[in-house]
Amino acid sequence: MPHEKLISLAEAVRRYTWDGMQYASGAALPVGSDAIVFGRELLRQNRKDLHAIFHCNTQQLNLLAAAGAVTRAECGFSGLEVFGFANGLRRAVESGRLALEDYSNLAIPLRLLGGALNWPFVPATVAIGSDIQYRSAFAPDDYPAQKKIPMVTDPFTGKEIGAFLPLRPDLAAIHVTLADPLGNAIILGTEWSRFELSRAAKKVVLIADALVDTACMRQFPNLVRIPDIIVEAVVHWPFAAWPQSSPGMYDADEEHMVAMNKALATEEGTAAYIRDYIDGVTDIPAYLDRIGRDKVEHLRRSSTSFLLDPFRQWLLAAEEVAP
Amino acid sequence: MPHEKLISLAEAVRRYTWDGMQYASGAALPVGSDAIVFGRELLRQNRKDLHAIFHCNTQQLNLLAAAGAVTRAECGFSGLEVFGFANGLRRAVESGRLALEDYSNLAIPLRLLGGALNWPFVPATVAIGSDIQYRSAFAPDDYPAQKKIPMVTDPFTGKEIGAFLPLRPDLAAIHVTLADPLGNAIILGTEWSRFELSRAAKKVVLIADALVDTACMRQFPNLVRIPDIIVEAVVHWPFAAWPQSSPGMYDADEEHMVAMNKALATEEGTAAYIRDYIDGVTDIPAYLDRIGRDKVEHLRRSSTSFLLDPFRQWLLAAEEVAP
Amino acid sequence: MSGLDYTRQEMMAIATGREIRDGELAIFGVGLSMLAGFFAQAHHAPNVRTMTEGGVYGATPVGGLPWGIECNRISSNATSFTNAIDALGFLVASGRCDVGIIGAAEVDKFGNVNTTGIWEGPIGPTFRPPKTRLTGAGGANDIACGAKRTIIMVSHERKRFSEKVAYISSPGYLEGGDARSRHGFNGGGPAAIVTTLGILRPHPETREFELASWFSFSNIEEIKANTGWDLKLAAGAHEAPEPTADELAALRRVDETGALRKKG
Amino acid sequence: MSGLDYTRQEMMAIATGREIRDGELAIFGVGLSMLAGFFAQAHHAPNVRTMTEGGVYGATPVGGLPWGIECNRISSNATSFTNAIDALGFLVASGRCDVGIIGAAEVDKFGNVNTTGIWEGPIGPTFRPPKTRLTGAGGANDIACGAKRTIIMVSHERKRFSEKVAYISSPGYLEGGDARSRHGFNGGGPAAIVTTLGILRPHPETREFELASWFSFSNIEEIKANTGWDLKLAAGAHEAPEPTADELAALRRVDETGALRKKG
Repeated sequence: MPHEKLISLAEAVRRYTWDGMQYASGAALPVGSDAIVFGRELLRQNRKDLHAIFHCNTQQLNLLAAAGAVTRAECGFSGLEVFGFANGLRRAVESGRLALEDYSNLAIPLRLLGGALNWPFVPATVAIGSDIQYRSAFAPDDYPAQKKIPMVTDPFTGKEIGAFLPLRPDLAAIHVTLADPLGNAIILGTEWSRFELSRAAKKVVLIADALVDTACMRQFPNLVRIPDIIVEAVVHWPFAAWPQSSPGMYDADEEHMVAMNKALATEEGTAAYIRDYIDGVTDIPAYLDRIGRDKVEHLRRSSTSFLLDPFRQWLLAAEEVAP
Repeated sequence: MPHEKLISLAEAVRRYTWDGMQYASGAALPVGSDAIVFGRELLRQNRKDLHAIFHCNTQQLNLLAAAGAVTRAECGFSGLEVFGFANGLRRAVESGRLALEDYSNLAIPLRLLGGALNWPFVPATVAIGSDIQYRSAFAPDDYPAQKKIPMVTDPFTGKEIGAFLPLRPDLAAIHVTLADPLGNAIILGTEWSRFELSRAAKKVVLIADALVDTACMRQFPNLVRIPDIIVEAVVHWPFAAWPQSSPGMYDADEEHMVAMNKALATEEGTAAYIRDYIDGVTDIPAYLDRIGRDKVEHLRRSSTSFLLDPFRQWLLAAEEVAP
Repeated sequence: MSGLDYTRQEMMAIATGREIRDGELAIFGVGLSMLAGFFAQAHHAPNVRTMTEGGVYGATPVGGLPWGIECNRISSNATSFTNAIDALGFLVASGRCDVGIIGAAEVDKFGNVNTTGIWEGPIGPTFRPPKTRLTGAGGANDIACGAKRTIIMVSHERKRFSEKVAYISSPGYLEGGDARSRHGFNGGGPAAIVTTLGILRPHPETREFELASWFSFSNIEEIKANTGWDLKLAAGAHEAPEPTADELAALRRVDETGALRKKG
Repeated sequence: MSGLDYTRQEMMAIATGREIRDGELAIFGVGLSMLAGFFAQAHHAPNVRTMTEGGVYGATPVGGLPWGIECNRISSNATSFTNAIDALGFLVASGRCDVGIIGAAEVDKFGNVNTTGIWEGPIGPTFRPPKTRLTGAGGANDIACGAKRTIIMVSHERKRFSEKVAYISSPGYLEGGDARSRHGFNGGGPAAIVTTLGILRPHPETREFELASWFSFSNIEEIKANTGWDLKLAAGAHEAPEPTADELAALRRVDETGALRKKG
């Protein structure tokens, strides 16, 4: 019988992360379904010199960058959508503390696809012919950059197109809506690139808003886009993407989105944010208290709640799921 | 408001097919979820000289090849799994009437992926170094074949790998479990390559075992892997894959699988099969009569029936769905 | 003058929406671009086939402008959720998407877009950090490379309209002429730059953007003064029609929280 | 002799299953290969992570051997259905899959497999149609290229064991030695050919397959007589252990319709 994979957040970070690693996370566009609680624990355990692979920047990368935990990052988009520029990331880039290698929102998932297939390169018809190709933050003196997105000759026509380097991050911490204790996962909302990321990463840890019985997976196998056989561990953590949203589960906390980004604009604000929202907030009850129980109930009343209805009968209660 | 796209099977074939076209179908492995009713109608309308793109051979390709409607085919697998060799296809190949270009079961969906992305070529780390690369039925005198799977130089390492030619079929007739009248589709069971095929084909016609209200799609948007915006038309046809299976809907008709393949082994048997099971079987009641109403009920009692349960409340009754 | 009261932002959204034709496959970003696109759907393009770069299909925003593509305000009535490779790759980079609307922090006379950063002076041979880091290219680069045509929406200020952008995040016509054809793009390039003051369109050969239309509240001189290159007048340049009552009503149904109504 | 009554097919399935180790990521085809794999799971490899090339995960066959990978007998208790690129690409061609079991109509001394056709004599420079067309490569080529190791299952008849196959559908060690390394494969090649008479393994340098084990009911001479090349004896060649009562019971639980029990 397959093993259960439920472990605590702290244990997951202890076991699967190290200074200097290639860490992939983020998930569904800048302000949704981000495994940010994993990033909060990375800070509690003082991980540093991370090489972040984020399809898009999120509040997680914004926070890790603000806190000085990331020295290299690769992104397709580095803002916070209508919440504006990501102040923590921006500060780290502008100061030169963090080298941000720019790609596009299609380039990153194609690089993950190439990593998943173990291709040596991926054909590129986007992100070429622009400064995304010619400028490299990882090789700033190489201009126009020759190694970031080199050209490859199509053997059928002799024409040249670009070639992306595939991505194979050491670890992906992936936010999912529902997981079972074996590591099967259901995502509600756009997958964005979580399917490809789960296959490209060397190891996968799921961060699930809720746990369900495996019978749920057998009822909806076509929804299980991340199967247990590629998952190392499952961390259950409600409101794991807060202050960002999780379709079917909760809305974004717009007030905290703004306040958090404002805090990350300065060293002092970042220190205060870490003191107030990260240090000591090590278990789920303390975390929900910190969000505010009223706020939690408010955010849960999402217009997307109906998306969860077909799965509610299989939700596991808290006492069934303690690792 | 988006248009409804329900049309009759005969109208779909009249409108979207022509002699000599690249026709893609098949679907989920040799003996499941095959849009074979579309192939039956192709024969009724006497389409010929088809260039068939089938990820795997199915009873549909077996039938079309037996009837002489296909002159070129590209496949990853050309048998019928435990039902053995595909006698109709085999006869056409052995006689030289049909040029069968061999690929592998990964090569075909990667070629569809490349077509969907409009890449000029697709990196190949399979189907190379073997006679799949060196032998071409479409260019039989080119040996070792230079143009079927040429080599491409990886610009990062200078090493060579193979390159597949992308596929962009003129039409894909895709079997789906459930569709709504707008053209949104839910697949139960492995997708095999229907996701990539639906994006690679220039036009897509859905062949749906059952129709559901669009409310079903809004309840399960993550299951809607083929959205209406890429679909030309929807044909409703129960038991559309018979004698093959459709998970959640019906089992394979093992008796007919064997009998049909036996019939296709000869010219005479093929003529008799077309006379008995195709000519004149032009509407759904006649079709279900031909299968046998008892057989229909028997096949419907599948061990996978529970997979349909979450969707039953949205099924549209026959009188609601007449095009 | 029509006598209707509307803002420059509303005019820009309506002028952008007019570029979208019924039945087209269209991709919208978040914010203004989405309002312009859904205005077109509400007004004259009911069969426009819309998507976002996350692979969200069949959705219309409810309860206000989404704060992101993943926002629950657009996830709550979708018919399909797929993924980024599907939307940006299969449907956009492939050349299949008819039209995409993108924004810009800075645009140049060949329609190249910078959303990556602001440097003091040219970047130079070493890629030094920008003085002000912006958001990066996101999906706009993929739309700029792959969509059959793009519409660029940008607030008309001189600092945003440069002879040459400091960094090309999303390619327009590059150095002009047929420069795009040297690359493997599947898309055609920008068809228009729609601003808070007017509409610029590319010369058919040089691909330099020229003033094609001004709005009733702006004029040629004001637009030239707010453009960082020597803006030429396109053949047939004319004043753009004012919003009709129907257009304005449709826009305001879409912009239910009044994001565009603040006079600026 | 153990005194147990079993068939050659059952011995082949058990010998194949013994090649599968607990915890491995494994891909099985339809038929014999699936029985051998699920026997391993039922007997000594409870944590084997199984898949089929359709991207069917977490399933065990119910109600008899599936007649296909898409069969409802294996679709009825899966935990996940994805697709072919996922299973054959991300998990197999990538080099990630530990072991795959494939079949063969014809195999040669370097473990190259033909499942494409039977020609009279060599094909020659023109690719003429085969006298007998077989099934083609299917997923076996992808497994042969990408899996860390493959196990080939084949009925031991002289016509199936050739000096050189007429057509390489799925590559073994090609011309032997390090010939595989000239190609871009991510996988390691065949670790064993398990037959109805014994087990062949590749020489560590030449990669020519040699007789490593015979079964209690067969012997070296019989095997050599049924092999189309001059079969060498591997260092340490020995008789394979007979099935234990536990093994046989486990296999028969999996093979509930007795597909392997017909004496052949």
